[in-house]
Amino acid sequence: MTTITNDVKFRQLVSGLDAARQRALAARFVGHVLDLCSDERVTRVAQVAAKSDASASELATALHTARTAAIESHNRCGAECDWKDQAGYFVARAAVAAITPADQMPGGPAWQAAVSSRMARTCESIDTAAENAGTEQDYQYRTLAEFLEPR
Amino acid sequence: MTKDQTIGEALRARGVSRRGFLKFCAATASLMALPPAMVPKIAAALEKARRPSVIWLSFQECTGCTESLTRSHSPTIEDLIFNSISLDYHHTLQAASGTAAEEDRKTAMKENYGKYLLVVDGSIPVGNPGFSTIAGVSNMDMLLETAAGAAAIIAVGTCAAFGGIPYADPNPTKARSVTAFLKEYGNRLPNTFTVDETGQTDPVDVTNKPVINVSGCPPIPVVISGVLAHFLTFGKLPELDSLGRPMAFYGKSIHDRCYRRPFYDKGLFANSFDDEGAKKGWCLYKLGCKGPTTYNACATTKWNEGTSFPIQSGHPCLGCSEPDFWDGGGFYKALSTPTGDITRTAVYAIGAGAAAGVALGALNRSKRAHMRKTHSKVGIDDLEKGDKS
Amino acid sequence: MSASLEQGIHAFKEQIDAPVATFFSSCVRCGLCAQACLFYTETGNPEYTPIHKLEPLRRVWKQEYTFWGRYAKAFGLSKPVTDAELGDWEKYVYDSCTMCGRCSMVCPVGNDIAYMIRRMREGMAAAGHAPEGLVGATRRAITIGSPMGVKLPALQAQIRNAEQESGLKIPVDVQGADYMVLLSSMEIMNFPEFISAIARIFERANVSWTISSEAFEATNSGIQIGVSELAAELVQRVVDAAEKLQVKNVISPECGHAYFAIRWEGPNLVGKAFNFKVVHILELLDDLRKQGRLKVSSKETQKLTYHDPCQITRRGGVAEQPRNLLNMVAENFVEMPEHGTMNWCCGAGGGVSTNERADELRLKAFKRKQAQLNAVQPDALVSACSNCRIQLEEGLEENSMDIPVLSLTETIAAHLSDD
Amino acid sequence: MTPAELLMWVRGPALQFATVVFVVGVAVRILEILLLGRKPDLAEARGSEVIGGLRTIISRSIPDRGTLQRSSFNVVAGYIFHAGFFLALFFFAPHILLLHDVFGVYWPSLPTQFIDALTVVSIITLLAVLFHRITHKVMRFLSRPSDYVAWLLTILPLITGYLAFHRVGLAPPLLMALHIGSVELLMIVFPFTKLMHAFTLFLGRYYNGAIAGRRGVNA
Repeated sequence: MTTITNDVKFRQLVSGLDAARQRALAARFVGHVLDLCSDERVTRVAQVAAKSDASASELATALHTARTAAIESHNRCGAECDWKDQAGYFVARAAVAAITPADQMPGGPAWQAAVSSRMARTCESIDTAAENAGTEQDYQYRTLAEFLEPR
Repeated sequence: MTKDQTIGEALRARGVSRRGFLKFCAATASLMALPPAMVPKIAAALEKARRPSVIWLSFQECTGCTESLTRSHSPTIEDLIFNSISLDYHHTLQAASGTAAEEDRKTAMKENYGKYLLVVDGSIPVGNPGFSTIAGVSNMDMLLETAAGAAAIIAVGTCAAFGGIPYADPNPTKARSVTAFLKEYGNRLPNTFTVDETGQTDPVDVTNKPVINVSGCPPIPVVISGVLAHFLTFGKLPELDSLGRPMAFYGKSIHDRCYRRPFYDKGLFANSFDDEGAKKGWCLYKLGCKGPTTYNACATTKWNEGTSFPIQSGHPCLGCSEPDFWDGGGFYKALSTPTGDITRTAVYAIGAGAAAGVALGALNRSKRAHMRKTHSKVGIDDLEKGDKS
Repeated sequence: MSASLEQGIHAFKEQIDAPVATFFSSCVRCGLCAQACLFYTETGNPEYTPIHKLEPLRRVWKQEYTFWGRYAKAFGLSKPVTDAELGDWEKYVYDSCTMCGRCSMVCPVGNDIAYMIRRMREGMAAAGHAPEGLVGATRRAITIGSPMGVKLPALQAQIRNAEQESGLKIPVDVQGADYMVLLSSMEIMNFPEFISAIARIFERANVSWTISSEAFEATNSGIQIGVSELAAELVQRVVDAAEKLQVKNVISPECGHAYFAIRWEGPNLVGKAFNFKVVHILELLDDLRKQGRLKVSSKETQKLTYHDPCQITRRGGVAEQPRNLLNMVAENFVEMPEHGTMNWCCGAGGGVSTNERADELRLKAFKRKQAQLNAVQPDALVSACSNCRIQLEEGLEENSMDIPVLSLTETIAAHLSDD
Repeated sequence: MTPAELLMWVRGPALQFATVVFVVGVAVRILEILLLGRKPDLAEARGSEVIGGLRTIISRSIPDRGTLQRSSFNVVAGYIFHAGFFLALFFFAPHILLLHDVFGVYWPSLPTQFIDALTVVSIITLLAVLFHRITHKVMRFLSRPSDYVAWLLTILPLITGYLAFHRVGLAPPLLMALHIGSVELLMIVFPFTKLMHAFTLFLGRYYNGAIAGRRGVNA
């Protein structure tokens, strides 16, 4: 099983996948950080992303819901920041990335979902001051590795 | 020429042909802006009109009006009129003098009581009866006395019409125009009133005696003859404007009829009396021409039998047929320009304004400096009002 | 001493200067400024006419600084400014004004109304009539260092994240660097990709830069609320950090009022000229482009248009740089009608977005931007202010317009050439 | 008081009084403004304040396309009656004569029929401007009594000037007196109303342009 140790390789492998597989992989990334987001709409979007046989219209509506959820969870500029909410915002953004058609998402849905998920985890670390640097990244590397060579 | 001849007889006696007479009536009709159809009517009326008795009283005047009206080189229209009227009293022209002259006047008044025309030139000083008298009789009394029997009064010249030069500021003699005098003293009894001599039985209130103002300093000769002809033909006064002047002659302003008007419209003006503009006959507005606000017939009828008129000879119109033209702020300054020295005033005002401005500005600065000095720092806790819960 | 009417009037009197007096003397009440203000055009409410928002300040000027006004006041003929009136005026001076300066560009007699609103807020705040949201944000900015309460650990976490993502080291507290980068809280929280974007750009263009751990906050809610002392304190922190690190330039990030606060108001607030230059990120990127140190290997193909943040373009003077950069990185860049220095505001600047009471009005004002966008129908909208981006995203979402809003810097970073 | 005497009074003492009030008033107002001064700007300049300021004094006379579209009436009507008022004031022959009396300078005049027509157009435009101020919700909302006073004082000289030129209605000296009197009224009230913008707009535009010019923006 190939082990991935740095982002350059990780990004290479991920963007090499076709749209459907990227969406499936992205869904797993989002799934891992789903607990950080209290908005159940995002959960539903993650499920649709995970469904390999999801219809185009299903995906489109899910994308719309995801976008609305992401924007609604914006932190008000100048308002007291709540990193827990902010984590939820990044999970929603990860869901948006996962569900967006490959050609419209620069860098590819999987990679963007990965990035947003890591940011969600960072927000959690800021909120709880827990030391979890790199944990999300390692999970993503392992997930990719398993994804490429299923046992 | 005897007194009871008609005008027609008098003219024929002087060898004026029927055609000449008709030509005169046509000219008068056109002057009076009457339709040509009126010519035969004027001719018939003048033919049999008795020569009117005219009493000419000269009060505070310079005899300029008489000079202008009686000047005639060739047998002109004025000449025919003057010879066709019986000028019973004119102390400059009549041969008689002293008490004899006064006798003539009294007899003319008695004989033509109610029908004679009273021509007045010169203003009437009311400051003191002694300022201007004729044969010991003050102008005031003489006017009151003579006006009683007059059919109408013709105030000839700006002095009689509006007060003229005697009336000009400061008006030492308290001169009055005929109209003003009558309005003020019309119902007074002349001191010279004697019941029987003049056939007057009781004093006549002359306040509302009809007056025609033939203003101008002097007025245009043909205007007087036009007015007389109109009176003889129609037996009543011609149409008058708001200042009592015959509309036919004073209806239009010089400016409206001025031959230099196109230059005014194009903005071409003479800036001095001998500059290029003046030589080219441009508009004299900048040299104080009062044409725009002066009503008279100079620009059309012109003077000296149509030879010229002031503007044509290169001099701005003085506005002599208008009231108070002497006090118009200077003949060589346009009527619309300031009379005083505005520039000097403006300069003083700038000085005063600057001083006041600097003072008030300094006040502003010190007030704001004080505000900034007593500025109390606004900290983070000073953003809520004390009472705000 | 707590806020009060006297404090407010006192502050008004301090703020009157020759320009303010000139402007109040010149206004002929022609209403042209209303036609230039999106809060009027989108609501049709004449009360939002810009010059009307200054009415209390005008009366203070008239009663205190003109002979005729003082005279009338002495005889009780003038209408004094009351606390209730200042309360009413909150919705004009704060809720419906972003200080975008568009009215100042159209006034036929040259009145700089935004200049006066900024001064009037000094009195409003001192009188205790600043909106709650802004007061909170300013308190956090002064006490914690960021209007949103972003502390250093949060920044450090985002920096670690950016380092992972870009694979580059983010220099913090590097003595003697050429450029000290400031970040707005919104970027640190909502758009952390900005940090990795500038890291990769600066690395490719080998720019020596750093972030100061003592003064990383770019925003300045002091100038938004209208309290110069607090604004000065915030600026002083940046000056101290810059002088301590002996940097030659301070970079103002993709934030509108932050640039205005440090670049144009900064020196006047702290009372002395800076011994470093203040550069907007777009100015630096354009300089790098000119020097050939910033090259892209690919271009955006989708149809792009650019929203000029008011404090950066109209009131900041950074107008051509974004165009030069966009022409470099986009194949199909089209301008919106009435762009550049005459651009319409997004509706959220000048503290309006921080003011909850103004939410409904803010989204209604967005309709003006919607009209501009409808005229161009872009595939994506690029801008250079994170607060604008939030407002634009919310506005587009509200009107179900599916247009992604991109940061110009991040877009450039995405197309950086690898050689 | 006969019309001639009224005219003499209006050309004499009244004009002196009006000149004093006007000049002192304007001087005081301008100095009250200027002496408040402006703090020097310490921010490093990108462009020149002076060039920016002078440039805006001219450029602000040209409305931007958006303003022209949204407030075309204000712009067009404004230009017409201002142009009409100033052309009549500075290029009508008798006015040039008057100004020569005060400033001692001559310049060519425009044909009177042109000025006459222009005055009529200006009067009609000013009436339309009043209608617009009353009916347009923003302008009605903003308007104060002094706006209507200023409007009246602006239209009166044009109307009385037209009548005085054509000498219709009343005796010419009276018409002339009314015309000069209406100008004096305008001069007396001038420093106390928005008419001051005739002077302060240059200062205002300069400040606007300078503030923006320093930042490299053409205001």
